[in-house]
Amino acid sequence: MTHNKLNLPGEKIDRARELAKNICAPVLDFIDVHTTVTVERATLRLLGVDGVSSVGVPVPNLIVDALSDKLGEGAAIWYSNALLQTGLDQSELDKRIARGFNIASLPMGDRARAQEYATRLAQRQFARIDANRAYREARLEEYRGNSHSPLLYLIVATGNIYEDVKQAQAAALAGADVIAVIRTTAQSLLDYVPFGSTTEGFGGTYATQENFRIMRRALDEVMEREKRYIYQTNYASGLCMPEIAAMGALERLDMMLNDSMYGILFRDINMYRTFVDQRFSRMINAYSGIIINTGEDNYLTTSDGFEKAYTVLASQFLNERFAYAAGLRPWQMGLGHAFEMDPSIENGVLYELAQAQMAREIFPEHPLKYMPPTKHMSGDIFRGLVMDSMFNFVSKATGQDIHLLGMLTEAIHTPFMMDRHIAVESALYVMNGVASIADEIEFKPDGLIVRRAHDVLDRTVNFMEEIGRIGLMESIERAMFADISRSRTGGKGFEGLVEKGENYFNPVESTLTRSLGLA
Amino acid sequence: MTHNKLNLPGEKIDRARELAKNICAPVLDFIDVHTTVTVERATLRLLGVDGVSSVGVPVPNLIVDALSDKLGEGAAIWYSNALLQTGLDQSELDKRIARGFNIASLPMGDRARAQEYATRLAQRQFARIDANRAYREARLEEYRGNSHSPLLYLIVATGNIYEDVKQAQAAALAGADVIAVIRTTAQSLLDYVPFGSTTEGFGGTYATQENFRIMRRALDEVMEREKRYIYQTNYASGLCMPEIAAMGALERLDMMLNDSMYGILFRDINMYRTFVDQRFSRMINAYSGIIINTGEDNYLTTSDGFEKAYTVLASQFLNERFAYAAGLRPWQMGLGHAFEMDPSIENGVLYELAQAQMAREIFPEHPLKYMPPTKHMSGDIFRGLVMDSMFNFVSKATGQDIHLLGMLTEAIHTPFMMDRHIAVESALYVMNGVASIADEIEFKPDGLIVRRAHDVLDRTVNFMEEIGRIGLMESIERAMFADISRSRTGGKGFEGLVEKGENYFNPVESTLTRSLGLA
Amino acid sequence: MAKIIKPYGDAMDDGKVQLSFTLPVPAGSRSMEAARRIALAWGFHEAEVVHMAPMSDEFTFFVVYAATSRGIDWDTVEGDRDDGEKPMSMDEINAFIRARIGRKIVVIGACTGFDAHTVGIDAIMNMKGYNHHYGLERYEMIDAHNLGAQIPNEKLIEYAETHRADAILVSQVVTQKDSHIHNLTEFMELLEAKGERGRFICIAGGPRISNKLAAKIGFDAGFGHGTYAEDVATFIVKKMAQERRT
Amino acid sequence: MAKIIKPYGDAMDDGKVQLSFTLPVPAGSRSMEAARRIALAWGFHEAEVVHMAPMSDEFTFFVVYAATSRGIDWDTVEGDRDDGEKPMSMDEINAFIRARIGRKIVVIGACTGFDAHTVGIDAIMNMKGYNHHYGLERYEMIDAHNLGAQIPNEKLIEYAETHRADAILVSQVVTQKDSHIHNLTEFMELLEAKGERGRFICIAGGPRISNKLAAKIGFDAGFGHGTYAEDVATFIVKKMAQERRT
Ligand code: B12
Ligand code: B12
Ligand SMILES: Cc1ncc(COP(=O)(O)O)c(C=O)c1O
Ligand SMILES: Cc1ncc(COP(=O)(O)O)c(C=O)c1O
Repeated sequence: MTHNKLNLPGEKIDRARELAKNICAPVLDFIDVHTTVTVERATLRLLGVDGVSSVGVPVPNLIVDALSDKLGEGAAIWYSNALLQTGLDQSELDKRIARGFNIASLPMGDRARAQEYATRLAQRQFARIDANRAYREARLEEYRGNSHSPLLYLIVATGNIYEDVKQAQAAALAGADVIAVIRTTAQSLLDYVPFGSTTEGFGGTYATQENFRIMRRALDEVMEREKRYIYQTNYASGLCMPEIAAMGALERLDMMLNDSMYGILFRDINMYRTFVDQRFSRMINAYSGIIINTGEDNYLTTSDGFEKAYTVLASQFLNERFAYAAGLRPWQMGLGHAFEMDPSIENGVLYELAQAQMAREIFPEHPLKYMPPTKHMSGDIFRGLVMDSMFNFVSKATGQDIHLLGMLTEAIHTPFMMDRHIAVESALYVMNGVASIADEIEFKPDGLIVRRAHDVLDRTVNFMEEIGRIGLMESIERAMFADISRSRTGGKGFEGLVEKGENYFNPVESTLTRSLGLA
Repeated sequence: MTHNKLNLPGEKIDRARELAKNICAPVLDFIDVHTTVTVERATLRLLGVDGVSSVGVPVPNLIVDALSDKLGEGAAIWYSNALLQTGLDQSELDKRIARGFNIASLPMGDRARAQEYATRLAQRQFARIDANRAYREARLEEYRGNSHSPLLYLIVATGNIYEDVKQAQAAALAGADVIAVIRTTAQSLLDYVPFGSTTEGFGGTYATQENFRIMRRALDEVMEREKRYIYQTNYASGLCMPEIAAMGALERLDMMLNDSMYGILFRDINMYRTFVDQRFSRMINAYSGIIINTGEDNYLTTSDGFEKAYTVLASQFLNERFAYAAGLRPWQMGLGHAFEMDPSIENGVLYELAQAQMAREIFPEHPLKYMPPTKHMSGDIFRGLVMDSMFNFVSKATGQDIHLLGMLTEAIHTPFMMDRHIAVESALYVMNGVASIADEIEFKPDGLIVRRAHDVLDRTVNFMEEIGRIGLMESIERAMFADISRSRTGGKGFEGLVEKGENYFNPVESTLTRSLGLA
Repeated sequence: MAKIIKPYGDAMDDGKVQLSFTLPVPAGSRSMEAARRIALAWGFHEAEVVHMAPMSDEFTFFVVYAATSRGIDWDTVEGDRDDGEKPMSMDEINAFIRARIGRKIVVIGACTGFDAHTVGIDAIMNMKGYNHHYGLERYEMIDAHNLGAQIPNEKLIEYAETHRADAILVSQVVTQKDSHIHNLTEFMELLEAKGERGRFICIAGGPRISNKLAAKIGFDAGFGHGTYAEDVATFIVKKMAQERRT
Repeated sequence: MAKIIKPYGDAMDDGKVQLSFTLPVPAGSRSMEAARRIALAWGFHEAEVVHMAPMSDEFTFFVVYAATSRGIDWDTVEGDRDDGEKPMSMDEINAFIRARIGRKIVVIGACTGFDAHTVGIDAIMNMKGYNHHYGLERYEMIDAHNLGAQIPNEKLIEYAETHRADAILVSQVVTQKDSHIHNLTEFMELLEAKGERGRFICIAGGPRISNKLAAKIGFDAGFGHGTYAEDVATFIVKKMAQERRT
């Protein structure tokens, strides 16, 4: 399926990977010695901390806020210390914290005992994650061969988890393999994760642990009826990316939107904060067998799809490098790209074909996530449907893995149920009609498809050489990605960045590091 | 563009052409010694006969009906004899005939003089046809490069020539290169051609010489505005195929639906009659530089598109053979085929691709006419639009020449103006997006595309061997085409078949034979 | 209590509808407003013209999304036929005929008038059938005669008389200018003029034929899009048994 | 005399319209009839349900073609703005500012509230512009400041005050739950509360913003889909000249 059609020069690809390594190295060094408020909150969640205050502040936030300057030691030890000192069981302690009890006010007891206790708490949650992973793998094995290829990925975005459930079930029955619940607008800018089930989102539904659970149950129901595994997806992204990764791990989500730079560029989140958060969130994803979906598609919504194709590939190399550094395996790296070329470009579809095939050949083991046309979709739903059809064709022709279905109403509203139905039906028609095409066609050597791919790769390497020279952070300041400039100390959440203290302790991190072989 | 991708065995193709020659030979022998009422009426039209009786019977019909048993001598000489005997000029004579004058009642005078006079009359009309052809060629040269490739072919079918004009102009402005005016239902079963401009058709508009003229003027107008030649198309088909060919030649039509067997199979017209008529009509088409469109697409509406693909190819070989025998050049042979595979077939689109490419390679110089999905179109206009898009894709990918645009409402109604608009817009998008694809892709040797083409060719040769053994007429009786059986002496119009007499004279035929090099 | 149903976009009763149409005016800001206004005139609200495209100097194409607050009462809606009733299989039908009628039944079919579409009637009658459902010719206990297309009504009736038909099947595919209604009505009038309406079970079919439409014209039943031979045969044999036409 | 316009399918005034919608009922003969009935209830006639597809056990999708006899009077339709008025070019605008205003003008823009869509406001303001139409930053006589997205209304107004803006451009792309209307209204209320409405020319824009909507909320103008910098700039400079804001 993924045999070589483009004859891309291996040494260029190797060079790009080497550059990615060099580019990421100083950032990884920085990451190693820092933690953030949300990393610590995620850690607490993975010790089993739960609950919310009467005004809706989650217990992990209460703890981390209370610890303030003690956070450099890690939150875990202070939490286990509180359990030991008070003799309360976890849920009692959490309730007391929710009512205002400040664990930082307790003196630190025997650190070794507290560490050991915290490690045990972590193990309990890891056991749950292990069980989730085993369950997923068993079902995938049981229903092997019943999924579509590529996986058909559909979004729901009603704002109300109970409406979402209806639409998600209908979508899955119609043929969707993956259901992504779009988050409410601006949740990425909240520095906490809302609690409980929610019915009032805006352009999407709050990502909460309870909502995850409700959707999981609904999708499992369809899975059993259809004998087809239904992947659940959400966003480990924004100011709480590690916490959402933790929640996803606990509730058996299967995929997470998770990008090493999206928050910086598209949400104006501080870059130091994002780099630290993305690594911890990815370690959790890696451990729980979650596939990440990176966000390269977003680049082409602000810059030109033809001109800036190389920024997508460069970002894929960087996302890949950061992902390796967090213990993700290639099969978990759903690198993103998109069909976003101006439809008036002559041979535009062929250039898309070239780029999609290029991604396929450069990342042969990765479950590439291919995004539909969005920017050039218009109120002309009929032309939009045809554009989506060419996208479906290109995806099948180049053996993509995760296929986000385009909606004919993309430029108008978040999908109606019937829009989704039309999307699934037409994708199934096209993909069935050209089922074996990836095996059947070859490209003319030195034709425009092959040349386009070579050209994008060349530009990518040049671009990355430049980044290598000036450094990643400087490149972001210079708007080299997505035509967006972000300053090092600007952006949201900078204040949540914390240097690790000498006696920093984090049993979740150490378990992850060890079991992912990152030590 | 049309280089070899399928590696089809040349000797099989040669064998099929040889078989076609053998199969058609006895039919051509039969044709040579017969004429029909409509051949004679077409001859009269090409001597300039025109007009209609008060009850709407065309003058050519009045003459031919009156001649009855004298028809074996050809109508031309009796008409020129009448001119000589009465001393009337043509239009006066035609008017008298329209009022009831019977030219057969006049004695035959000097045959040689009458023949010479008839020949002169024919020359006058041929001069007009020559001028038409020269005009077309000059405009095509002037606007060379401005047409789409493939030519985009759209139908209009309001029943009212004046509404047709509006819709045709809108279609041409939107991008159509070819406008076909669909005929009113059952005109093919009329053994005369209606007269004058008409506003009351049923599922189409009467083909009349005046309607041809009105549409020609309207299309020339758009041609000048758009600097793009707009081809006009009608049907030289049914019981009056030679007469319509004559009218088309006189009014500068550019294409004609014209098939050697369509009338037999789909209109239950007698086979002897059809064979004789098609040859004469084709000679006229050949002379006037008209491109014929054969009707192989129809086979797949009554039989299965996957199973019976070979009947299409066999019919193309026969149509080609009959066309050569009538003096048509390859560039005039718009052999038909269609995208009619059941959309639920896995790899169905690839099989279509295989067949379209096969037709391309077997008939490299012929302007292939590719028909859209019709049978499997349903009320699901959205899926229909996607099917049409894959058809558009396949057409561009295989370098077809004349591309009939599919309508998303095919299963519902004859096209609304907006349906046509959507069709043009989406074809232009797809064809622009994959503009160079025919040059860019190769097929895997021995893959399913290549194997499908070889298989269809094999079956075609076997099928034609069988026809060769039993004869074409017998094959038609045995329902070997389109699953439809027609008996030799059954069907409409049999009574209009006439054996040529010893002193049969036809100055139109002899001019055609001579100038087409058929003697 | 009435159960009012309304269109569903992405929330219950939001009333969302997609429309597309052409207006005979040139494209521009004014015609965009005209498209919105006409949707409001049809009783929609929140009408949004999401696309406008000129098709010529005089005609413009529009796509509109709008909402309606007008629903209908689901409890008052009756289907064209009972959704619950399942047809018998070919074998069951043959057995039913043997048991309840006791002889082969004769069914004559044709596509009438100028209508040349044979595929539909063939799907019902020919041996091979359609979509893996055998046609009536394959039924052991049915003597099926398919006359094909473009058959005049007179000829069809005459043939039915001579062959002592139990049921006549009339196919009509072309519906332009209501030609199907004219043809079917003419058929009924002819039959009634001859005083023979009671003699045959009369069934109409075609992609745009509904049971209701057929009944209104005087047929015993009408069958539309997606019909198979067993649907028709089940109807015929049950009706024959019920009316004791043995 | 009123000029009534109606949809055109393939003949003048045939009133043909295509509709698609979902009903919250299971697919079947009864819901097919419900789809037809609801189209009739909306005032259409000749409603034909050409497609029905189940989307789940509870929801069914329909495509309907129908005809309407209700048209509107073309003579009463007013466009969102005058179709005839053409914008000036960049050079003409610069010249106009020099001649009629005599100084550089200051334009501040942002996408407000939680709305993160910068591409639209960038298209109007950024140097490179959009579709080969330069943005305001490129205009010699315009001092353009693009604050980007997710800017609170307060912050935008403050910025406009400090930089002595002549015009403020507000972009709103997200329209769900009428968030654009809320945001734009809040902006106006803030400005009025400060008594500064008269100080700035206020312009709203976004794919679903019309001139009418913007005017209703109190803006001087609104610009929708397909706007270019010169459209906005033309409006601003003419208005400034007219109101003698020099
Ligand atoms: C194939 C076809 C043809 C073929 C017909 C070949 C043949 N021997 O049948 C050819 C190419 C000859 C043809 C010609 C024309 N066609 Co035509 N054709 C079609 C097409 C593509 C498919 C029809 C079909 O075969 N469907 C498959 C069968 C199985 O479905 P069905 O007919 O609906 O039958 C099912 C049911 O309805 C039911 N049924 C049908 N009859 C009966 C009878 C009984 C008793 C029962 C119980 C059930 C039953 O059971 C069947 C099985 O489920 C349709 C478009 C489409 N996709 O529907 C246009 C279509 C029907 N044709 C159309 C037209 C206008 C014509 C022409 C008049 C065009 C012209 N001006 O030349 C000509 C002339 C024909 C004429 N005089 O009637 C229009 C009709 C528009 C309308 N609503 O009035 C259509 C819709 C295309 C279009 N959009 O313009 N056509
Ligand atoms: C690109 C894009 C994004 C990018 C934005 C990147 C960026 N930095 O701008 C990303 C991926 C980040 C994004 C995110 C979201 N998006 Co978004 N996005 C789009 C998309 C695909 C294209 C928009 C675009 O760039 N158009 C091109 C520009 C040039 O056109 P324009 O904005 O209309 O601007 C023109 C005119 O309107 C006018 N104009 C615009 N502003 C102004 C201002 C003034 C003063 C003037 C004079 C003129 C003017 O001039 C411009 C040039 O002609 C649209 C779908 C589509 N095809 O339209 C969805 C779309 C707008 N997004 C949508 C949604 C819901 C979201 C999210 C809320 C989804 C979620 N729940 O996460 C998020 C969150 C964003 C938020 N908080 O606002 C919906 C909005 C639905 C609705 N009607 O409310 C859309 C329609 C997609 C959909 N069908 O769901 N999106
Ligand atoms: C990686 C990533 N995270 C998050 C989002 C969603 O945006 P928000 O930040 O509004 O959650 C996207 C959207 O495309 C994305 O690609
Ligand atoms: C060769 C040919 N003639 C004629 C027709 C049109 O049919 P009619 O016989 O009704 O004119 C077709 C339609 O497909 C055709 O292919």
